[in-house]
Amino acid sequence: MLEAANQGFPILSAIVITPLLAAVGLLFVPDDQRSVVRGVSLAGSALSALASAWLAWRYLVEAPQGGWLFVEHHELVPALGISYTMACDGWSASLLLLTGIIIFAGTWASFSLEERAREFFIFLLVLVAGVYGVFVAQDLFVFFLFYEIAVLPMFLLIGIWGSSGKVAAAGPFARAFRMLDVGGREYAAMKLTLMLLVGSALILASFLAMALTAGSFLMDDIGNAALPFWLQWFAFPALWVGFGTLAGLWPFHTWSPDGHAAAPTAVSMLHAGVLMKLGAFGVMRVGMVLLPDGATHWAFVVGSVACVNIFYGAMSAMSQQDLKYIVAYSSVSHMGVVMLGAATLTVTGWNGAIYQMFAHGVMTGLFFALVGVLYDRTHDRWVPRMGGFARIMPMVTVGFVVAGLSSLGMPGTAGFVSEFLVFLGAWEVRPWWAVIGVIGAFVTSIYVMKAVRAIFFGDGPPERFASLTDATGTERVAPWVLGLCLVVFGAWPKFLLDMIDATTPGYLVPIFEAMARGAQ
Amino acid sequence: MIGTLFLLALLSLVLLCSVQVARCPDLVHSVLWLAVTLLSTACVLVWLAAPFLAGIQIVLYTGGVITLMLFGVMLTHRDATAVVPNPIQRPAVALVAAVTLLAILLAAIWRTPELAPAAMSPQHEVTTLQIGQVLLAEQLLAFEVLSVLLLAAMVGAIVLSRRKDP
Amino acid sequence: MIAGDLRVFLTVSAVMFCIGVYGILSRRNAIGVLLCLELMANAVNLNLVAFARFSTGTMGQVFTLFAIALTVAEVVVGMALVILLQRTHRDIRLDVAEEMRG
Amino acid sequence: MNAVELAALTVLAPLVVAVFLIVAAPVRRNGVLAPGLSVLGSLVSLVGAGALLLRQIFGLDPDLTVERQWLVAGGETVARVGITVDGTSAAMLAVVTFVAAMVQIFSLGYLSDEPEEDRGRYFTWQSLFLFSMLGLVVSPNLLQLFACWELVGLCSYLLIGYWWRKPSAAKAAVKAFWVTKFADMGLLIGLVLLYYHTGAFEWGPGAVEQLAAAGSDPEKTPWVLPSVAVAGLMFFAVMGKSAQFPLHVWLPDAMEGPTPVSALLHAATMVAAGVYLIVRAWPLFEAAPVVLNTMAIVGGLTALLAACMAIIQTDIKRVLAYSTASQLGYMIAALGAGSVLGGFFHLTTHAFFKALLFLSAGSVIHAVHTNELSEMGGLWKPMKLTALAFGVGAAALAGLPLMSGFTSKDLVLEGLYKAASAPQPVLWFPFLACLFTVGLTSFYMSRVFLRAFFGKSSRRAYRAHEGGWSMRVPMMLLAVPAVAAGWPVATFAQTTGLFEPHIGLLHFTPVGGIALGFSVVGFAVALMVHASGGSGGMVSALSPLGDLIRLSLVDRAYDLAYRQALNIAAGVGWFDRYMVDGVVNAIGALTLLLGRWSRHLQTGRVGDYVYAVVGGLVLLAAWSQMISWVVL
Repeated sequence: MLEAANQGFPILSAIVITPLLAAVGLLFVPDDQRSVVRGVSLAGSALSALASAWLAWRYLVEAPQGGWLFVEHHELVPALGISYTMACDGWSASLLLLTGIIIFAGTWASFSLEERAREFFIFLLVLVAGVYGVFVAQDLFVFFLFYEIAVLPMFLLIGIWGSSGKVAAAGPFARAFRMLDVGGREYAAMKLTLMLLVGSALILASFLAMALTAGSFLMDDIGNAALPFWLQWFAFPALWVGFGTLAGLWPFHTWSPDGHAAAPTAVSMLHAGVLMKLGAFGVMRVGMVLLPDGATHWAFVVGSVACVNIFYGAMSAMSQQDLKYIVAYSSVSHMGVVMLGAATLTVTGWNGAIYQMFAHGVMTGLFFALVGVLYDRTHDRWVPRMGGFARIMPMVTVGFVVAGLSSLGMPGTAGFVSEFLVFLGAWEVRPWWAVIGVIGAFVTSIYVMKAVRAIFFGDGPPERFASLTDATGTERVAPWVLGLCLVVFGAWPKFLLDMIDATTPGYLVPIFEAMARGAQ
Repeated sequence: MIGTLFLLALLSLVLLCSVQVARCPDLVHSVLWLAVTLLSTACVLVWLAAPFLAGIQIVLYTGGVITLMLFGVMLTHRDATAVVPNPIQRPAVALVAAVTLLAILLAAIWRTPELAPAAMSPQHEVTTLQIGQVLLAEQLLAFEVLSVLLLAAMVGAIVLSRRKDP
Repeated sequence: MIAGDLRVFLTVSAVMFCIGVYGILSRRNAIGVLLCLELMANAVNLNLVAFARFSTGTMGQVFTLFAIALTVAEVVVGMALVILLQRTHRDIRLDVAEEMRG
Repeated sequence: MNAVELAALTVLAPLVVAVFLIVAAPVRRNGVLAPGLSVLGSLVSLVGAGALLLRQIFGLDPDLTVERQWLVAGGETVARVGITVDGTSAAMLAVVTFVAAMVQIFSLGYLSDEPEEDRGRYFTWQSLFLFSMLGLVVSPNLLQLFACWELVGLCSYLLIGYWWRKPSAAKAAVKAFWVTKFADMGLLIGLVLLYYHTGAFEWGPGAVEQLAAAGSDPEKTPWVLPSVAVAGLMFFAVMGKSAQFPLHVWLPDAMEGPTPVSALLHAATMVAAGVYLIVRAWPLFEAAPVVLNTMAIVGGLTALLAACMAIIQTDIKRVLAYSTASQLGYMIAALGAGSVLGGFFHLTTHAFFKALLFLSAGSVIHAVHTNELSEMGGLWKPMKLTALAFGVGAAALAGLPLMSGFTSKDLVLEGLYKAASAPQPVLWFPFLACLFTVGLTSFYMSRVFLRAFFGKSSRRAYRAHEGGWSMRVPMMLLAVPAVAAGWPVATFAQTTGLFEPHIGLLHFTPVGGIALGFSVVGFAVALMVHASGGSGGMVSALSPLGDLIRLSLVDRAYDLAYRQALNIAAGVGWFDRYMVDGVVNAIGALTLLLGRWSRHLQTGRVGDYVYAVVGGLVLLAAWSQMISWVVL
């Protein structure tokens, strides 16, 4: 990989730096010039999105057989084997594309923000820079750095710009609920940050153990180092839980519903759309590829918990009355599909897992964008109080149905491709995993269609909502972009799938070797 | 022999004055006892072949610090009665703590074989010239940092003790 | 010989230090506490010089010099605090100033 | 143009229209352009499909399949999409496009009173449906068929929910979606299973061999033979889509949609997709006799039960809906008995005459603004054309000689009889059920026909009149194949490659004669009932039976299942909020409590801190002393 280092323009660093530059630029814009603030942030996100689209295209053209592109390598601390190494493979390229799409749409979706818009966009752009960085960093030290950059601004974004809901204190822990003010935005922000930080601690410990044993922080070196089995035995579950917390892994998922419900629109889009993927990406790229023995040893547990995620998340979503909670729990369920695909340790399953990351990212981004429009007008998230909104908001209705169809795996949307691939992979390993996945998709169809019927169909809308309007102007951009992506990548998955598939088999080689070792 | 006796007397004086500092009921007296302690410590420093430090001790402590202390006492007790009260609380507990600490320290000092005269004997003397050279050559950075610290302390003291913002 | 025995000086320093500790624990007046703090600092200085005498190199004395300077800075800030205390509380007994309590 | 290009044109024309209408909102909201484009798209498809069929009949085109890679894994193809043209798909294309074109033209008139925007939406979905259905028909493999299968289900959902403001319509749409989606789980798992064993989604003999090999592989030790599992799972999906008992519940409710939708989706084409799936993937089903027998029994049962239900309906569309389920039962039973030609041919003829029936029912509803039979009557006078059309359709459905339904039903019954006397005694039940159902069918269709068009004129009948040309022309055009589609059965059999030597022009067998007897008896009874003052008394006498079948057994079971699922979900939600999240919050609260307690350590008194230092030093000394003891 390093042979090709530092040839040509450092496009990967450019993609990471573009949003940062925009954030720095925003520092010099007066707070009251909202149009300039919007322009600068849109420029930053659009440029990085365009660059990542260009990158994906270049990848398809230049590396149809897989491999690394755009490698950058600069030593940072040679004594410890820390370097600034960036490189792009098919997985990175597709996930960068996702990030670009989501941040582009998310910027448009937050144009209606009034309060402290400048600071909001600064944090948002910093966060996105971190996300871009994680997907291309090839050095665990830098990887972790970007990971934290991506996770931490969330606290401020939710704590300052979020919204609060109400949760009744009940059950055996009622006192704790009263004490913590469950449902408030400060609560949500705090819970999200703390849970993710505990995960980060596990990640850091495993990273250090891996890197110090291998003598280098470079992922390639660690992969080649053949870490001892006992280390892998400990490090893999630590990484799984650590990254998994961000990926909504059951039972460490409870930050997700509260956090996503409390977060402002663009933040929910980014968080559910991209950040949760960081977790799954970490489990696969670091946990499974670099710790193949640990991964094969723990694969059954990972897959079974993923099944719990799928079914449990779907059932929880079905029981919710709060619109944002429905969408948030559906994310928990769908990230279960990603983890299920990862646990299969097969080419189809992994292709499906990465594709599901993309599909779910776009789908949930669309969901949250529309919920944002809805909430912006109604200031209500309680589904039973809604009804008949299709009359006043046809565009939101169509978008919601499209997102819902993708989430329940309707052919012609990206969700079908990914879920189907995952099921194919899962059946090879354990048929009942696939069966639970299929049942989960059916339960998804129940709660999605139930919500669609309750919100948009039937009599109505209620008196106090009757004068509301459909998505207008800038609000239409995000639904259009995301909806089109869902349909295009669902009808013609080849573009993205070829890119992913170029990379997957290479990553599975160490896993297959580990399986062979384990079978002896 | 006389030298030894003189040293013993000096050390006893240091300790006695220290005791007075800690238990004297009048604050002003305490300050004065401290002055005596510092002066006699300076003498011990001379004995330990550190005449320059002894000088610093006298100029800074006995000259500067004691004056400052007295100013402090005066400023905070403007209704100047004869005695500035310096009350004592729970002396027994404090004594127990101090004696425990002392016991530990003494045990550490006297039970460490590396500190015995056989291992530790007086080395050559250090001249003021050497100190100066070290200060302005090897330790220049620390020296400068210290000067900044002193400046900061001064500014801090002024900020802290001035009256409310005009 | 007493004069040639490091442990004698260390002992004196330790006793002085513990007297300072006793003073800090028993005094209620802020200036009184400050005085005992000086006592402890002095004990430390004595300790340092004694070690310097019984070892090679100039660093021991230079270090002591720094320590004295630091002590002076501490006294200056301490006295400023005492005066501030007097101004805000009309009293410099330390148990009056309890804002730091958790 | 070669055959595949022609087929591509046929399939893609409605897609282009649909996409254009979705994207170009102003065109969609235009009351002339949107329907015009949609009809144009379906006419293009019709021309293409017609040309394809003719070329197939005259043997100008070889069977041809063109495929493109769609999904990959490890550089190898997982799934393909493409177009396959052969006699079967060409015949089905022609049927679908013809009915669709007629229905869309009919819709122009039927929906002329609707707001322009809603009409645009309607025609957009119609075009999308047509594309999906045609894509299903030309599928070269099961995966593409499944994808289109789901898409037609989606279109069905959207079109049933056309009047979404009506809660009943919204509910019916969701119900249809859920029930079919539930059944589709079977097809999805079946696909995965098929891929697991064969590495592809093909339905040819090769796949059958691989399945059989997998079944005899002792290492895999399947608890169900893979061939049986695949066919059974697929049949489960067929039961949902083709409304077989007990998954038929969504079809009657689907009548909440506009009548043309019922004609196209829920009578002629979409519900027949299940039958078409079996015809296409016949090798897979043929290899699983158990599934075939189950199919025959389920089909026979559905035919009988649905016909019983049709008798007691008072809503004209519901009668037709149950009748559709009943006729689908015939097709499934025929396929189960191994008579592919019977099932497929009945699909074809049924598409024509049932579409005709629905369109004439739509014409009636358009005229009298009600679905209730009791509010009709005496419509013969103002609506002679509609009455004739309905009569033709009813005659075909009842299986009168020379009508299309006669031939196809005869084939079905004959197939069943042959299989039962093969001997497969299990199949006597579907045969007898279907035979008896002929009588029932004749009875309820005659009842509806007589009730609606003759007898005492209702209040509404006086104001009734025929619709415009757009409603009359499609009825007339559809009536032609409804009568004549049965005649060229030999050509049909030859084109689709299902030829059996005994089939000649105007097929007639003894079984057909008996069936005709039943049919005549049914008509006679209906006439008697009508003459004795209407069927109201009979309906109310029979309705407890209907309640028993409909509410007690099936619908109530579904309601219960749904409610139970919601209850379980609520339990899971509670568990998540108050147990899983509760533990998280309890940890948080514990930390807070710990902080509250430990902050008392911070007294703010200097002395306390010095005591702490001294104490710490003591501890340290004790510890170091201990260390030295250990070391020494």
